[in-house]
Amino acid sequence: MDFNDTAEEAAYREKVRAWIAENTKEYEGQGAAKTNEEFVARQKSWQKKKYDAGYAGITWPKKFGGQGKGPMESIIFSQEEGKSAAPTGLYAIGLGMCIPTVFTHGSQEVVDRFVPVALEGEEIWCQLFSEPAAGSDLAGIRTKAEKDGDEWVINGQKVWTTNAHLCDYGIIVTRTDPSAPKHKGLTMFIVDMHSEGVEARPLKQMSGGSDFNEVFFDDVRVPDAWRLGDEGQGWQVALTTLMNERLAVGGKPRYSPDWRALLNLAKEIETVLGPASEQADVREEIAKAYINDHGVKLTQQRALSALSQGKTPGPEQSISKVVVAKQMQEISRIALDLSESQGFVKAEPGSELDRFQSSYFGAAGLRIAGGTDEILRNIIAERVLGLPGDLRPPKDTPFNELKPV
Amino acid sequence: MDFNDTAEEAAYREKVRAWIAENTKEYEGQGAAKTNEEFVARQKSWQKKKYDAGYAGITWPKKFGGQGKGPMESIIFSQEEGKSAAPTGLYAIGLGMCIPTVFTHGSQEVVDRFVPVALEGEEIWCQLFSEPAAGSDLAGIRTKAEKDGDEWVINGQKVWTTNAHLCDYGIIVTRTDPSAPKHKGLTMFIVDMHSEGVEARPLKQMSGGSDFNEVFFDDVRVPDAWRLGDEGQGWQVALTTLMNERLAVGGKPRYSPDWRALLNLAKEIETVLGPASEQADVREEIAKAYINDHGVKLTQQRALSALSQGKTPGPEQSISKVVVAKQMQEISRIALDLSESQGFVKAEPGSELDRFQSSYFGAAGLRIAGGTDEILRNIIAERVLGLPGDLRPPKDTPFNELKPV
Amino acid sequence: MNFDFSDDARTLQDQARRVFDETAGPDAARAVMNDPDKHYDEAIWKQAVELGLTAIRVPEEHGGVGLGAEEACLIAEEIGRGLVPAPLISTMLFTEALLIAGSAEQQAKWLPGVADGSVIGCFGWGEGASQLPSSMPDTRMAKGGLTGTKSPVADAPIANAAVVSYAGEDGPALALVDLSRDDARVTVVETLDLVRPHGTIELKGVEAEPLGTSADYQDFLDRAAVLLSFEALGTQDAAMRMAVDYAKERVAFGQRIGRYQGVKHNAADMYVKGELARAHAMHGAWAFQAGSPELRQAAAAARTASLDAVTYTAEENVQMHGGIGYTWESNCQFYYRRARAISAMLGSRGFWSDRLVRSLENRNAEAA
Amino acid sequence: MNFDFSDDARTLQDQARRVFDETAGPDAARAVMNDPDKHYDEAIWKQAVELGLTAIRVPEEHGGVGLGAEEACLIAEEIGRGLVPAPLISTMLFTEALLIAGSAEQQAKWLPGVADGSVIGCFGWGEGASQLPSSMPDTRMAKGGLTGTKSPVADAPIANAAVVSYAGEDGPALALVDLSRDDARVTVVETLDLVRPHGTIELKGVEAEPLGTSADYQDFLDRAAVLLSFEALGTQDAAMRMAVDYAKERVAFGQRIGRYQGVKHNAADMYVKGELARAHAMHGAWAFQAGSPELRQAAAAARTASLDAVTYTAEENVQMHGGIGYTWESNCQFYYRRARAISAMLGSRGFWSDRLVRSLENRNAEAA
Repeated sequence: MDFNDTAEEAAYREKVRAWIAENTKEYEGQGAAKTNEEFVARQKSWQKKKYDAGYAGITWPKKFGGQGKGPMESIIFSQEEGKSAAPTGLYAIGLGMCIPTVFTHGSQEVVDRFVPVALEGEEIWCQLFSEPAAGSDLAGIRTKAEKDGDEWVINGQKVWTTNAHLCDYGIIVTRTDPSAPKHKGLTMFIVDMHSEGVEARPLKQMSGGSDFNEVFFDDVRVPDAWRLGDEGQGWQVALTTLMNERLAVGGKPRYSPDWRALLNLAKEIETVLGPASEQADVREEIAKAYINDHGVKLTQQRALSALSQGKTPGPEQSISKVVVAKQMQEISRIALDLSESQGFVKAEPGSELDRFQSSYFGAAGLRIAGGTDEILRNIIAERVLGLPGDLRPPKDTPFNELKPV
Repeated sequence: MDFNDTAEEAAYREKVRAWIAENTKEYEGQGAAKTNEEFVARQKSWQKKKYDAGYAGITWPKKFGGQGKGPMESIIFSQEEGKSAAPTGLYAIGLGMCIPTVFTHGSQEVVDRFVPVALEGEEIWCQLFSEPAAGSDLAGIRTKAEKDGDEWVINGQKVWTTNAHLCDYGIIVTRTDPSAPKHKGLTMFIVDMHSEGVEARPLKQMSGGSDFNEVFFDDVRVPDAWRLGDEGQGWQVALTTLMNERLAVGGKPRYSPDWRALLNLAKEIETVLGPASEQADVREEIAKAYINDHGVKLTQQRALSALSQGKTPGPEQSISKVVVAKQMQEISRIALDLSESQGFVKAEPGSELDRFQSSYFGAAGLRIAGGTDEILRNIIAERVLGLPGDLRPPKDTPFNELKPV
Repeated sequence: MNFDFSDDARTLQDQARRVFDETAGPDAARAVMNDPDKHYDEAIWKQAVELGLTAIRVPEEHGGVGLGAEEACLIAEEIGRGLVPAPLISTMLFTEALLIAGSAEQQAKWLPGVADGSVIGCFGWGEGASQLPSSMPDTRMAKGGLTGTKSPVADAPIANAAVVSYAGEDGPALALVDLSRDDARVTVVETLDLVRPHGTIELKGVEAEPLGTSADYQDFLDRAAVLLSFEALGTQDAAMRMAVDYAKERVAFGQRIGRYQGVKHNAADMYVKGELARAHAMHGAWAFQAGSPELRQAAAAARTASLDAVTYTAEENVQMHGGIGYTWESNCQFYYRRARAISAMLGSRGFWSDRLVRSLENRNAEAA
Repeated sequence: MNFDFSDDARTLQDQARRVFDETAGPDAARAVMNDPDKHYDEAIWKQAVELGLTAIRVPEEHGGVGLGAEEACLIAEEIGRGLVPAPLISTMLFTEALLIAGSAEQQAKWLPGVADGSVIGCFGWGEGASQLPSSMPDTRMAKGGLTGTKSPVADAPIANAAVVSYAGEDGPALALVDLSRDDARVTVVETLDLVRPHGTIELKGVEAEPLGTSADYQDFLDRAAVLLSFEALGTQDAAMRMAVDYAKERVAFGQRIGRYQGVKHNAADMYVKGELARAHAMHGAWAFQAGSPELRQAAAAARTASLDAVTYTAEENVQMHGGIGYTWESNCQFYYRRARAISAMLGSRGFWSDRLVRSLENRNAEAA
């Protein structure tokens, strides 16, 4: 057991740290981007640099333009990148989830057309899965694709699409055979987000922010050549994407306050008995926050160790989000309560209190996004502990004859 | 809104208080009974006195020997009885649940034979419902009754029967038609607990106590005249019994410690920061205990008010046990933790710590008895809030063709 | 024993509920939120005044109907249920302060206006981070002039007068300030609740009258806690109904989500927390009405339990709705935000659970 | 980075598990419980000694195999999983105390016996209600004689020697007592755990040797906390498996109860608590092994999280079994009782969560 880098890991870290330091100078001291164009331009320039220097697609197979390295290298790069001024985020979904699906299930032609350009950062991708009536139950989607000669015509609505308004292409799950059972009538495609009939509208959240979009499809045409996997195999293809998602998500949002933030806040709050940080109930909450937050971090390190030894980390990873989101809501509420009436007044942007206020709203969303607490508990119980699934209506009923009970 | 007795209530209270004071003198200062015989003899003598004085079956219709009074009188009597030295408890199930079922569903003959003797206290009753494979799912019972001329022959096993070893008669749910659907093949009977083939064995609990029995039936014969309700109507009859149970249970066991016990314990525990009762985390637990315990008490008073105004208290009553049992487990664990290593040493019988230790074990049972926390939450969600039932296998399958999924 | 509200009180409650069902609710709240110039819905305020809701506690001699705590509590519940975007709760608290501690002159000056709707009142205790309702405020009185800053004060931007806490001789006490005075400066302050307006009242030697003793202040806290508990219960019940209704309709994996125990048990927990809080709040209403010494503990229990119930329900209402519940368009946000507002109105959970235990200790010591 | 146990350590763990699977477990625990004359299972003790389990941490020069913390932790986990009715954990703690703080002579005197199984050791810190592992004990040393009462001490009735805490010069410290001395009086004390024997050690000027400094005592607490966390995790995992197995088979309302989300989510919560605790315990094992200054916080986090996990799981295991789980015949009671024993062994949850925050504060202050 050893928390430190091995000699090879240390050497790799040294190398990337130097390269990142050198190449992120131009981003230092830049404020937040003022326009979408500026935001995209910065991200593109950084992705291009990584691509040119051989730091894009670190774990991808070499034949798809990747570096063919292990997860540990990828993590080391991300850690160092995270400490720098590098503008990141826009490619997480495209390169983390969409393109791996494309190179796993797309034709050679499609791979040649899309993968290198995406890795270089020239084209930005989004994932079009959730629908208003199909969130947790992804296989319940209704967006239709109908064949018309060599093309497919897509009609329907997607929702919770990250950055759809900035994207060039997306991968979309559609229903191509409504008379087949639910999981068997689905097909996945690549769709050009600039096509006629595609409209992305920002979706305002409870928090006031708009990190997601609704995307409407009105007679949008895609060539059959852009199909991912066989007709009717959309569910299997989507699972590939989601498998990659599971590895990508789970951590705590960067802005979310941890035990240290609560400790610091409590130290400043004077009570009749001295600082709030000395009170047993507050200390208990600080301890809980550490146990949850740091426990999740350690659990992720366990998974990473397994990965780097060539083992597959199990759905044990699912514990991450179920712990983190609720913890974030609790710690934020506690901080607001401790701050008494001041906790209710809209805080100075960027202040500690502001982080707690944002997190109190953000957490309500995080408990839902990417699988609700309830779905994640089901996954743990069924896949890890082997408990039987919820009793459900028959699986082989044609989708268009399903009647909810 | 008025928490005080009305003039009539006050007068009734005055009257029963005086009578109880006069008539319980002989029980004062008696220790716990040393033998079963002594225990039963005391209880019988008290029940007989109540019967003779017109205080037995206070809410029962007069035609069954009751007093035909309202629930408020009954509660007032119980409150005053509870403050006295009166030996109570043995008749709670028989007169609270069994005999009301007998006089609602039994033939005139059966009513004449059993009801007055039971009310006088001469014969003691138990309720034979649960089975090893049928707890929450009562309709899943397997104890068979087969017709043989004018008699029925019972074979099977019951469990969790209170005081079976002291009882003279019981009401029993049996399966008389295994080829009918689950809820339709049941029939209820009166059974003589002294019959040949009945064996009651004490069932030792995790706590070490033995408050319940397992009861085995081996070719036990009961006359058809002792049937309660029609053949195949056992489920409906059992519901009458359970409805009475719902009114009877739900409170906190008398021995269970409340907020006051935790406060007193914490006051005696010295920490570096003064008494534990001054620490914010302990105070929070005391507050929680008060809110739960006293909240349940107040909720019961609301139900009682409704009852006494001729309204039916709803399944709102179900909140009682779901709150009380868990609260009892928590408060006990917290008290044991606060007592540190001493909380782990078997305490002096009768001490405050002993109550917490017993309650820590008792609570684990209370969370299950008379409906688990899970079943009670289902009841609240379905009957009070109107949510749909759990998805279940088809209801009309014959019992003997049911295959668990 | 009769542990239930009187039929008269229930009838009044039903009237209020019918009116608010039609005019208030999340849609009315959204309209106020969306209009930056609108601090409240004047039509609803007028309607409530016509219904006599501001007059219920005002004695007949001052133009009111002189009803008791029961009626006030049930009206507070309906205001909470309807997220009513009008300064009714604030005015109720203002009224109670005058009833407990106001002199005959003070009552005669302000209460008729409350009853006829021409006076909007508000109440302010907060002064900054970590202050509790029992802390000695920084706001001081000297030579009839009050100096200090009270913030956030609900409805201050639209109120004619304020009752505020200040440093009395032997503890915090109440003072009455006419907000129409030129030197009483009220500025709008943005809070997490986007519907109910809040303000900062800045006082620099502003003429103000003391309102009773510091004991009166403590009694006022108890009454305010009971009223706010009923508001919280109304809000909690509305959020729970919203969640339950959705769970009956939303389908996932072929069945209505309300069939899943994961959802069902969550709904049951909402109900259990709500009923426990309701029992304590009713106890508080009785003690308030009867002038019982149990009021201190009943009020603290009601406040603690009702904050737990409304907070839990507001949070889990979003959760039960899934993604749609997290959108701006969903009404979930109103309950989520209002739960914070109710908490900020009078000291948060920790203060009240501690006050509860203190009063239990006193009771225990007396019993011993 | 490699955040996993070595293959060698895992192999040793597998061996121990195989042996305990056959010989220990609830049945063996029940046999000891049912026999009033039996304090432990001597056959299992012998087998464990033969397997080298008492020798793993003993240096080779004293007849042991001189392995590290990783191995000790994994063995502790198996002891917990098997509810092993033999004084292995006590002897492990005794060994660690000697390793941290024992002089060359003390080690030479006792460790060979530990390695060959002829010495059973125990550790006692408790003295009465409300005392914490960090409190100054009443037990005092004067002129080489120790006076005081330590109780309850796990395995004291069968131990040859004890390490106990006493009032050192600048805080609690450890002392070593030979229990075979006539004047060291050990009486059996009944506890909530009916399997593991506990005793009261009464000392009236009994000759005893100081064992290191009070700093050593604090380090010892950390190591003991890590070892006991692994014991707790083993016990927790066994209880969880028992619950899950039952949920897969028990049928109610026509389906296996494991299908209900009410049951399923409860099982998931057991797992989540267990995994969080495991991550912290592994962090503790690493810090123990590496001699890292992070040990203080890692040990406290491991202890707090593992007590939460084992307590929750032991309680909910009964609940998931329903009525049958509450019977004497069910094995649920062993886990329910053992969770209390593990807690009593070294100060309960509150002490450790406070110690965790104290160490986080120190770390935070250093970072600033």
